[in-house]
Amino acid sequence: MSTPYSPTVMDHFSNPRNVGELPDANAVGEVGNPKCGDIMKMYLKIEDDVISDVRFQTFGCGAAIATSSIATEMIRGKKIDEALQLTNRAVVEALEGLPPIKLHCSVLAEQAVKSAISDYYRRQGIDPVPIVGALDDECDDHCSCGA
Amino acid sequence: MSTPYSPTVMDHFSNPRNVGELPDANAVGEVGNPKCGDIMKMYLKIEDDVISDVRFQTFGCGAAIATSSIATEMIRGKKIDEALQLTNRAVVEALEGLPPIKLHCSVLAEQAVKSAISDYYRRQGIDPVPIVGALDDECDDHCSCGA
Amino acid sequence: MEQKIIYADNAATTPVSPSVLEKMLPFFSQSYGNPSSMYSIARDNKEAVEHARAQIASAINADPNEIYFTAGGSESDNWAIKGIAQTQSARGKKHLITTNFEHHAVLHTMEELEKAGFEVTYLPVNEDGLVTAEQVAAALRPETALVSIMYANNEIGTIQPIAEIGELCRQKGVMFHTDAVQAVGAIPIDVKAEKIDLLSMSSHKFNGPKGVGALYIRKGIRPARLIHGGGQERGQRAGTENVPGIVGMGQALENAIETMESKTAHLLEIRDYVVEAIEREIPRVRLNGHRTQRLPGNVNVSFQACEGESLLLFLDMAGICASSGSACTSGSLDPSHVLLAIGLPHELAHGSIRLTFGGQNTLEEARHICEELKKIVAEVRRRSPLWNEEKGA
Amino acid sequence: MEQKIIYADNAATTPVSPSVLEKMLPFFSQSYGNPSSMYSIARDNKEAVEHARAQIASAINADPNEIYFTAGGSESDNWAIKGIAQTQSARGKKHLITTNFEHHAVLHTMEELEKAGFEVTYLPVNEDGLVTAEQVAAALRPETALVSIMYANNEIGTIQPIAEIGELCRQKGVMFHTDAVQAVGAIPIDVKAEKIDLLSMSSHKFNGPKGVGALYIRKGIRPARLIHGGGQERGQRAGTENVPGIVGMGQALENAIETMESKTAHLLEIRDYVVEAIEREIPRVRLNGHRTQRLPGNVNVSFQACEGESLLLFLDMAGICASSGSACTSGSLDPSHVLLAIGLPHELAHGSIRLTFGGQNTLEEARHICEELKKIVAEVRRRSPLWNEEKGA
Ligand SMILES: Cc1ncc(COP(=O)(O)O)c(C=O)c1O
Ligand SMILES: Cc1ncc(COP(=O)(O)O)c(C=O)c1O
Repeated sequence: MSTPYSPTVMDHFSNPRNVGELPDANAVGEVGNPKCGDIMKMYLKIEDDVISDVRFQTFGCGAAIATSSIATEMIRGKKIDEALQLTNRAVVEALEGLPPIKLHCSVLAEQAVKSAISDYYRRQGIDPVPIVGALDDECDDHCSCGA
Repeated sequence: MSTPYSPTVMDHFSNPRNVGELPDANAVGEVGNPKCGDIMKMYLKIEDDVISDVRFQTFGCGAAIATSSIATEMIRGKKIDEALQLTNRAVVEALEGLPPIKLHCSVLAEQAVKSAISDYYRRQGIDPVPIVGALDDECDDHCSCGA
Repeated sequence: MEQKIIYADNAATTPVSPSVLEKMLPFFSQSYGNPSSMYSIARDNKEAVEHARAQIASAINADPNEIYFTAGGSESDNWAIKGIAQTQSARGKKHLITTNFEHHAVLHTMEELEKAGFEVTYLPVNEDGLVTAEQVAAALRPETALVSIMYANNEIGTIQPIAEIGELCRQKGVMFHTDAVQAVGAIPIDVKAEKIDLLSMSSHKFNGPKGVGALYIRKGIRPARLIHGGGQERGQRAGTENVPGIVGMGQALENAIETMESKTAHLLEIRDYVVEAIEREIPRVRLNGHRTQRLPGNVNVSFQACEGESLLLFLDMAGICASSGSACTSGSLDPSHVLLAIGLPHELAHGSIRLTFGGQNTLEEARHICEELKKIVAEVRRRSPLWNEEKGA
Repeated sequence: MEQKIIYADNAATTPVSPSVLEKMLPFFSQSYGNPSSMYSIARDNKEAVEHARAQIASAINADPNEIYFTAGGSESDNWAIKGIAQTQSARGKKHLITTNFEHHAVLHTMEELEKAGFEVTYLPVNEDGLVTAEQVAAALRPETALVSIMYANNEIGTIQPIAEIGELCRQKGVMFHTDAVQAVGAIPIDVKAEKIDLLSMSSHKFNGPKGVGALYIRKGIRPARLIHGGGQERGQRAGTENVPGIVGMGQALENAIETMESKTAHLLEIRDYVVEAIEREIPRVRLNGHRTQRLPGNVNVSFQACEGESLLLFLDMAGICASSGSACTSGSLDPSHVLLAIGLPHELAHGSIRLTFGGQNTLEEARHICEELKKIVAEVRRRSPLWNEEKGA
């Protein structure tokens, strides 16, 4: 498999934005699993319904790193309900495309954001499902980058 | 199939000795058939048990032409019983070898000589079989040059 | 031997054109990465392979993802026929239709399938070397798995009514494969218009390198694999891609398509000259195959009372490369099955010569061949016991 | 990119050496005749093919007529396994033995045969990536048709006890095939001494061209054909001979044998340096495969909490070509079946890097790779949620 990543993907892979842990995060989500070869962990600091800070850590391929990175950029400073509008399609567009077999990485990024926001509600004793929707923890369907 | 014929074979193919008909032949033999792609016709003039003249005509491949040609050389001037000693092996040696799939052509040459000599005896009312041996008219076993 | 060689055996194989070789060269020692690899230097190779795939697809009006690279025409034929036979027999379809004058890559594959329990109908060709769609229609059965009929014959060059057969098969819902090894790059082919489901080709027949070919498989069709292993060729044909070979094949076919019109005119001039000259100058000859419905570069003639290997040896001494249907040159016990299929007696089949011309041949060369041939045939007949009878008759 | 490229993926493919390419060149556009033809210019090609056959035979102590040319390692594996399976099953033998960490050309062929009713025993390899003759002995049955065990593994380079397995199989009267695609040209092989019945090889793994390979078939053994058609390769493998490819393969293997001793010393120096440097400089790494019983040029390491494609992308940016067992680079849903077979957890299998060195690599390059790798692993771990846990643990 050659890696015809767009320059934007390679930019986000080489210089990922917002990498690392966020010690004072009040919302942490993790999706994927080591079996699949992709794990995304998303740390948010949410103040007054606004995502004031964000970090990620990702174990995964170039597309996984790049989708995580751009997703953090796309939700930083946004209101929760705006962040929940983030679709994997928007992530792919912002990256100027992904190889077909890597599309699921963008799904993973969307899910990581939702997982973190769910955590935020859960910490407040609010059931996240009516707000965020049910999250697919399993990645059976699109496990790994392979096609 | 490439044709790694020896120079001697090519010499006899290019300049065959004793080609043609022999109008005053008193012994004519023909072996092979058009189906197989090889026909050798041998004309002998026998005087006092000696082969005083010989000609051949051959429809066949390079090896067929060369074996006929050299066989005529090998029996010309020989006594009948000497000519009957001619073996296909001797023909092959005289030609400095033949490709394995062409070895049957040398058998055909030996048979053509024997067939002509049989004809000689037959014309005199003598059963040739005790002298010449039985001849295999069919070439089923080694039909054609192919392997 | 400082003699100039005249190569008139382009149906056997062709030289790689210098412009094609030039395109191939960087992929041996410089751009050598495995196209399936991650890194940038392999990516160029991947792109080169995909470019070649597009070149080949466009040559026959296919989509690039309908082209699968193989090691040549024989592999393509084997894959198409065994692969469809396997998948169709799973649905109870175990009948195959072909002709009795296909290339051995098709015929021997069919015979192998007969041993495995398939039934094969070998349609006879007429004395011109042609089959009809009606013959195919009459042979079709509910359990017919595949019709495989060659586009153009490799010995006598006759071109089959492929579009009619394709139309029939599509209507009846039967798979249609054509061995187009001799046709691709020589005459126009349109797999969509002609309703072809699978088509075999081989690079070295159109001035590309040896050892590479392709199988066109129409979208939606999936023959069982012949070579299992790695995920190359979208999982359908395993093996590290022969990058230089594939690049050469693509370029060679693009060249062939671009020059087809002018080359065809040139070849027709040569072919018609040669046929006319031989028929005029040499007695008792027979043109084998249809007079006009044949490949532009193909001449196949039988000379009564002559054996083909002898003719070839003399031609070779004169610096002329040709081939023959004689058993001596076929490597089998019988003379050309193609010539027997069009009804030639054994003797005439043994006495055939095939001259196949290519873009590099000139009319001057054709003239020289005819002159030499006249002398050679006379000499071979002088040696032949059959010519006596012939004269006598 | 004016950066110097360091190619450390010689197990994937190798560049054609200039001296090999030089030998091939005349056979594209000058000596292009079909080796099966009659005329003189084709005869040179026939001789060139036979010379290459002799070169290859002598490299593994076989007879030239035991060597059959193919389109590569995958075809050789498919032919050997399906061919023997077919002939042996006619005698009621429908059991096959292999290992669980073969190349896909063997494994997927075995799976295909399972669908066709064969039973296959997949011997597990130990954590070093080795099987034993005792395991084979225990798996043998009266109806065992074939044992197929690779000579050296393509990912972790471990070398199997082939002579012992060959001895056992010969004693028991069972056919023994070995996929030696990674071993030929790299380590000494003697098919007679090691009692090998069939052996697959591929030219592009030892600085020969892509798209050509060979199958050694011991005299007296006759697997069913995979590609039916013309009489090439003594009737056993149809298709116009890839003359330049065959010539290149023969020359490349002759070169490899001649330089094997000095090259091995050079590769061992590089390999041992790299393993030592990585283990010293980078925490939490694991060398995959046996430490010494492995190909001289093979290094395979897993880095905890790292994903392989990320490592490869960074290496590529640094101009270093390597490969990985990560699913992202395998084209399949799972990470390397080889690494799982030696017991690695998925995470470590995803996080592996294979560096395979060739004659053109230098110790200087190896040093540079290790320095880069240290920085790259640190950066990838900085991004990894698993490395947190790792540190915490
Ligand atoms: C061990 C092994 N077997 C078989 C093959 C297949 O060889 P090829 O790609 O030349 O068909 C390879 C290499 O890809 C290999 O490493
Ligand atoms: C009609 C036809 N089919 C198939 C083949 C086989 O092609 P290849 O020799 O490239 O395998 C040939 C040529 O040899 C051919 O002329």
